[in-house]
Amino acid sequence: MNSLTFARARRGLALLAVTACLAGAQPALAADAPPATSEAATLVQPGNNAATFRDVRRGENQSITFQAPADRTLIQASGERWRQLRNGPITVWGGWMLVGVFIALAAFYKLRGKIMLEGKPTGRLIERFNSVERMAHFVLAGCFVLLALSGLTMLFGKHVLLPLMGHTLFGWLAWVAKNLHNLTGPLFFVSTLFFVALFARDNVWQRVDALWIRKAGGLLSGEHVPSWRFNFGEKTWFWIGVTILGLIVGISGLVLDFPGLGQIRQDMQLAHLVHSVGAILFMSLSLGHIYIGTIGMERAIDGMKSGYVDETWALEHHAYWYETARGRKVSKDDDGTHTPAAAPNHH
Amino acid sequence: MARMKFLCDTERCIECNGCVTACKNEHEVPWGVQRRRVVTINDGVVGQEKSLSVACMHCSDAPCMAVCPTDCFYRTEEGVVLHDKDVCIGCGYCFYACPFGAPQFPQSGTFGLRGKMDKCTFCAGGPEEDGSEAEFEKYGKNRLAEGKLPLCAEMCSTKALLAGDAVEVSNIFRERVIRRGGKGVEAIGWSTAYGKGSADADTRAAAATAPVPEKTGGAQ
Amino acid sequence: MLVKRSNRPSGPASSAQADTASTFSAPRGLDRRSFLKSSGLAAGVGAIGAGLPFAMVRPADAASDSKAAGAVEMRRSVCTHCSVGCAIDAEVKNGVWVGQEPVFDSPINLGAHCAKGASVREHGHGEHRLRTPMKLHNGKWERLSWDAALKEVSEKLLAIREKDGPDATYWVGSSKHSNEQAYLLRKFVSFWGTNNCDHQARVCHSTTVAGVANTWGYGAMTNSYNDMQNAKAIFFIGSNAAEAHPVSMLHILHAKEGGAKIIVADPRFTRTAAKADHYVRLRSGSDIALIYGVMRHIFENGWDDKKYIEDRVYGMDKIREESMQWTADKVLDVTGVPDDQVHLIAETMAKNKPSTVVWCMGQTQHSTGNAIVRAMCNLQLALGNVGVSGGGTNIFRGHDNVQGATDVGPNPDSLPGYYGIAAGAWKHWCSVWGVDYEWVKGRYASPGLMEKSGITVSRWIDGVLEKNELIDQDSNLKAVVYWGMAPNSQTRGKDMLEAMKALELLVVVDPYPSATAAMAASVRKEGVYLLPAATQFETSGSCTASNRSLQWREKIIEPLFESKPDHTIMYAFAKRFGFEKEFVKNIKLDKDKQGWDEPNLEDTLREINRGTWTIGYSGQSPERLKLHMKHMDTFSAHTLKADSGPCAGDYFGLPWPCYGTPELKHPGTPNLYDTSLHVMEGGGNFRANFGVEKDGTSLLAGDGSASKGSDLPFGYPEFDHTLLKKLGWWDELTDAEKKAAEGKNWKTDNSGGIIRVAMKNHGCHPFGNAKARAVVWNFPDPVPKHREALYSTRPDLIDKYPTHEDKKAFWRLPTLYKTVQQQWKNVGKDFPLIMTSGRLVEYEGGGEETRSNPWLAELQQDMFVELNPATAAERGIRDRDWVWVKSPTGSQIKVRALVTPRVGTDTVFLPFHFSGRWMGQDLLNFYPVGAAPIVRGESVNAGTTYGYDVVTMMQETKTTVCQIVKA
Amino acid sequence: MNSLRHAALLAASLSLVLLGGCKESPQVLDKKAGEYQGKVDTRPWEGPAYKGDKATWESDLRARSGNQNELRRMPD
Repeated sequence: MNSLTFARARRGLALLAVTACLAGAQPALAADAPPATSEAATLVQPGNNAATFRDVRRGENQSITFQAPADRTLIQASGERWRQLRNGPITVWGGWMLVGVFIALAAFYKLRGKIMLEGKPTGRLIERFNSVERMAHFVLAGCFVLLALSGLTMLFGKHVLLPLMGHTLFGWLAWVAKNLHNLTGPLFFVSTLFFVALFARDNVWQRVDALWIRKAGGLLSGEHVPSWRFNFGEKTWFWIGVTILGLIVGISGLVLDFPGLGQIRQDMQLAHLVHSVGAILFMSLSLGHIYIGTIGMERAIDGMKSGYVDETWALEHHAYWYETARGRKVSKDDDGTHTPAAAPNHH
Repeated sequence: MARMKFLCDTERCIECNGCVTACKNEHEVPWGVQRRRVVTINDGVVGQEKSLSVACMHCSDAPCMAVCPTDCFYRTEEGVVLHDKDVCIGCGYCFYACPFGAPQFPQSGTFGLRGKMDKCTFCAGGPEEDGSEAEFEKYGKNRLAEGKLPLCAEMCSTKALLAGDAVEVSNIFRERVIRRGGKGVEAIGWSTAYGKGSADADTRAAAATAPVPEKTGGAQ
Repeated sequence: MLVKRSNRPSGPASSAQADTASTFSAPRGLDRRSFLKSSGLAAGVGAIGAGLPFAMVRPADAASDSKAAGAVEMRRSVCTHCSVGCAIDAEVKNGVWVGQEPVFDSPINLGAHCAKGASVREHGHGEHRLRTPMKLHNGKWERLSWDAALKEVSEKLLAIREKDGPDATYWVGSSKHSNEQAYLLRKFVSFWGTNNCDHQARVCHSTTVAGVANTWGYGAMTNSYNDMQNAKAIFFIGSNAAEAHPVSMLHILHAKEGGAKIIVADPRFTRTAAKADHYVRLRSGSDIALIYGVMRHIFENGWDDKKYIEDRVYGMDKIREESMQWTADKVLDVTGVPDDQVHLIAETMAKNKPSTVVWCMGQTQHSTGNAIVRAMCNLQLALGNVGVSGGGTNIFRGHDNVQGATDVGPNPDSLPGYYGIAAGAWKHWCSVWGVDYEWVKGRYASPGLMEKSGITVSRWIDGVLEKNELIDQDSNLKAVVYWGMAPNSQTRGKDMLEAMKALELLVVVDPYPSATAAMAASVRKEGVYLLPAATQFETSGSCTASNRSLQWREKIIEPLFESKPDHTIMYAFAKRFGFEKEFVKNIKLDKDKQGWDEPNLEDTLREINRGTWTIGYSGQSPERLKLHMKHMDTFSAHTLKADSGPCAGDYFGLPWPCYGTPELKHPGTPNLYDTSLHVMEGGGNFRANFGVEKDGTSLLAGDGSASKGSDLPFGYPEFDHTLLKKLGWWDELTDAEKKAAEGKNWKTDNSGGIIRVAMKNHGCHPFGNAKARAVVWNFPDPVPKHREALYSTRPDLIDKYPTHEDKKAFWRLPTLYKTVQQQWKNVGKDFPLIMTSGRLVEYEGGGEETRSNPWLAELQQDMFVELNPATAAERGIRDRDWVWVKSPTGSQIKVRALVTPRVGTDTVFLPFHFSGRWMGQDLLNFYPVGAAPIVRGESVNAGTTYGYDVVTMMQETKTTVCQIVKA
Repeated sequence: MNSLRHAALLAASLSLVLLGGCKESPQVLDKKAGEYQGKVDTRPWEGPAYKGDKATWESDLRARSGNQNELRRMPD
């Protein structure tokens, strides 16, 4: 082969290779072996970088210097996975889940209606929550609501509010929401810790809880299942909702809120996934809690509002607690077979 | 004009950081914000050390745009991905999603909360009036509107970093690669930014149909 | 490069985790808008007081009517950060430098810039500049007026002159002065009456200048950055062009892509090495052994250019003999390079001709520097590569005008143009200056001292500290004027601090005097003055790039704050010293905006033109240079030649030698000694500067080896009036020329007539046509010899290749070689690592200026030491750890560890751009308020050791020793 | 019987919903060229420098691109 044809051939090959690479395909120059890593290659350096960059393209870690992202990844692939998850399942399923829970509650309300007191209120009040407890509750609840609303704005606002409000107004709202979210977050986390410490003792397992489970709290039957200060439904909310989900959402939120502590992009992607999934579950559960605490049950809100509940309410919903509050003794081991004394005005 | 793109030729890039300071210079980018940076991989490994300059690649299917909760991004007719700082809330999602680590967040406010996101604009400013002070303050100079290309590429010490219309850029790169006998053919980041196999129909068409420049004494 | 570009906070200028996404602490926003609006008033920490007459206040009105008034003007200048000579277009609006555009037209850089060049506009901010004159009083920096400063400084200097003589002062000039300023400074110091002046070139390429000039004529880069496009093989040794001269890589990579082979030999795998075809790791300081190894292969394989050597080289046989000594095992023992690699270098260089070599401070900064560079010259001579396009010795200079400052500036052993300091030289220059020779003689302490080379900048500290009876002048140095140079670029920092303490007076004239200021203030309470000088963007003037091209800078902005251009300050002092009339005899004075007298720079260049015949600084009139700057687009980026337009036929920047008067229209010389071109087209041949005969051998070039079209097609001596008469060409001179030329030679004939007749009429080279000298018989090692560094980790090699004998009075000082080497023969036991230093791309020189530029400082926030993973592991050091680098001098510096395979296990590398920390202590409190650079770090030279080149007093920085321990 | 049908219906709708999650809905609202969210982002050639002369802008930009190709000024 004379040098001219060789040059032509090489040029042709090169053209092919460039074309392929510009179009994003894998490099076509398989003929040139990638340089060996070993000391044997110290002197020779061919110009085929295919091997060097293959890993980069896959998003695998490379020894990158300087202002590389802290994760030392030149082209990260996990961002794309995060995007798929966030924009896909989390937004779509999460959104429908919240809507679904809401509809379910509405349906339940329609079917079951408000759980009314059976007896007549006596007018005699029992202190259910002292002022510290109520403050803890409302601070936490306030934070929760702010966080939930602002969080929802950030996840779904683009699809729900933006088309209605336009970019300028929504941009402003989202900015408020984001800053509110970031500022409230740490407070929420601290409140959660305080709240858990405050109420954990009354939320431990008690034998009578088994009965509550068996009867599903009497929610459907309308039967009153005796309980201590908190029934098993409340305990579930306390442990799974406030404690576990609260801490998960709180901690993952802090990871996102204080980005300067050395976490890398991948950490934040993960934290965000955990945060948003946790928050959606938390919000779903909270809907139930809010429902039962407000429109779902007559006078349920009194305890949190004023700190005092009527004896009738106490007897019907927290019979054992009522008994003890009235100075009578109930065995801790009572599994529900003990029938509490009739309420004063019970018909 | 079809589509604006960046291309960094790793056979040429010497990590001189000229692109970085050119960008700082042109847009008065504050300390701590790196719209562009140069990275070196396999540092000190003989035969495998490569440097390249990275910034926003103005992706075809831009992940930042997809995850933005306020939809502050938009793409110009030339394919430049820009954003509106009035709508940006500084949530950082674009930074999580971006393959290239392009979005930057200057510190502002309490707790070191993120300020409005800042990134390479392909020297195309933003949605403010072209060449206005408001535009400069938020996004930097608008060189495209002055008929100029991004300063990082224009000032690149070895002409490793190329910017401009995809067809022009591809032609320059191709001519160069052919001259050096097919070495260093990778357009790093292109498949990530502009799609696998078919980033842009026009690019591919251009790459396939543009005439090969005939030169005397080329690669011999 | 993790440490190198820290993304952790360091010092007050804390940066941030670039990518953990968020907490960016921006110390001070420097945006164009707030700059325009609040101008100097918002200078933040830098502000000394609000009442200062900030030059920056003027811009305030620029913003208020940003659109209407103030059209954008373009001013063309040249980057001040390295010798490549990248052109800059500055957009100026109402006196404010608002934009920087690439100059695509420039044939040198085609618009390209490195990090430094792309950020020069920051000079228009100058936030960390010295703003007013200052003096150290009671250990505190106090502001004073220019008038008071000039008065106090000149009175003190005059008192010292009175008491101890003019030689009790030392004047450190600058390689960042324009040609005109550098030239005026040499004149200024001469009129003061001393040769005690020097500048950066001493410590960067003095060995090159001496070694190369003594080999074949001129001590400069023979070809050009552009010409390297024609090379088929490029051998870098002791050069890291990718970081030190990044834009040169535009031409080099262009060559590589066209098929040129690139070899890099270096103790460190540099960014340049990353772009090479072959990388060879050699032991620092063993260059000569490696080069001889290469030459042995060349001779053994018959790859030497025998005809070329026969016709154009003297003494190559001796070199051949010496190279035969360097057998494969010896080379391996000394350099650590196996024979196959040595062979590969030889074969690549020999079979890919023209091949060229590149060297920088990696070769020059050794106690054997002069020999190393001559060995490189000999390699190129053996291959017949000199005087050939694509060949030559491409010696990249460092600072933007270190070439020009060397050519016409403050050298202790020469007047402008390498005329030397013998009586004849003085008479020549006195006639150019229009002053009386006897008057100048009277300014000196004695005629002996007038013709005795001064102390070098590398040794001024010994001029202060050495016992008086041992120094070769009357008094020790009592006062030092640092006029545009960094103290941290000289070795033996610990001794320098002592010297600063011992001085009576220290004056610093600089836009960024702070490193000197802080060092001095840390040991003194009184007697230090700082005078704010303007940068080269605040004045005009010419500068000479490494390829010898001159470019004219336009003034971009008015001097910031109270700063004044150097030549204006010189004139102000000349007035106080009483020689202002003589100083500007042929130079017009202009008034600046504050009413100061400013020597006209065009006139100054014309005076340089009228006197500098030797190296052809005579044809570059300001008019011609300005025309070139305007019509850059007409010059080829390949040949540097303009084929059309008003500069047709010229080479860009009239690369010196541009012989004769401007009217002769010599086009400049793109490649030195190129016989394939007519002398009037930039051709030439080796210089006849060393006589016509040596030991019975003719030194004149062989027949047929004259430049193209020469009427004398053989070797001939340099032209003078007698040769002209002998040849019968005398009558071709005009009557006026005859009068001027009578009794003169081509170098001293101020009419330029001899040059005109020789070149234009007869195609002859005025400096004659001789052979290059492979053997420089007037040097200590006529045949370059490998000698171990004074501080070596190899005692066995010290026995085999010992250094020179001590010297008694060498540049006025006793200088030790053998004594030191023997005393520290076993230094390797406690200090087992070879310590070497070099450049980073973000910073320049001492770094004070570039470390004050936030756009650059952000990229490089820590001083560091590169060490091999194995070396680090042995010491329990991890990447980014703080470590102490301990030197045999007792110094220790605290720096970050950068663990990288870039260096071998026996070597560590430190960058030399840092200052502002001293042995673990931050000197921030010793800086004048607001004038501290953003990034401060330990200076590598705080830990460097004794050691000087045996010809030029170049300092040894590249091969010394240290130990590293975890801090 | 009824409950079975209900269950089937539920399963079908649930799977639809689940499948829906796998599709990314368009994230960016439609925009008119040159106009963005009420603000006019003038196209580069519509600014003060070119006043709508797209052809000149394009040729200027092309010329500018050429400056990045040193081969133009450094022929072999």
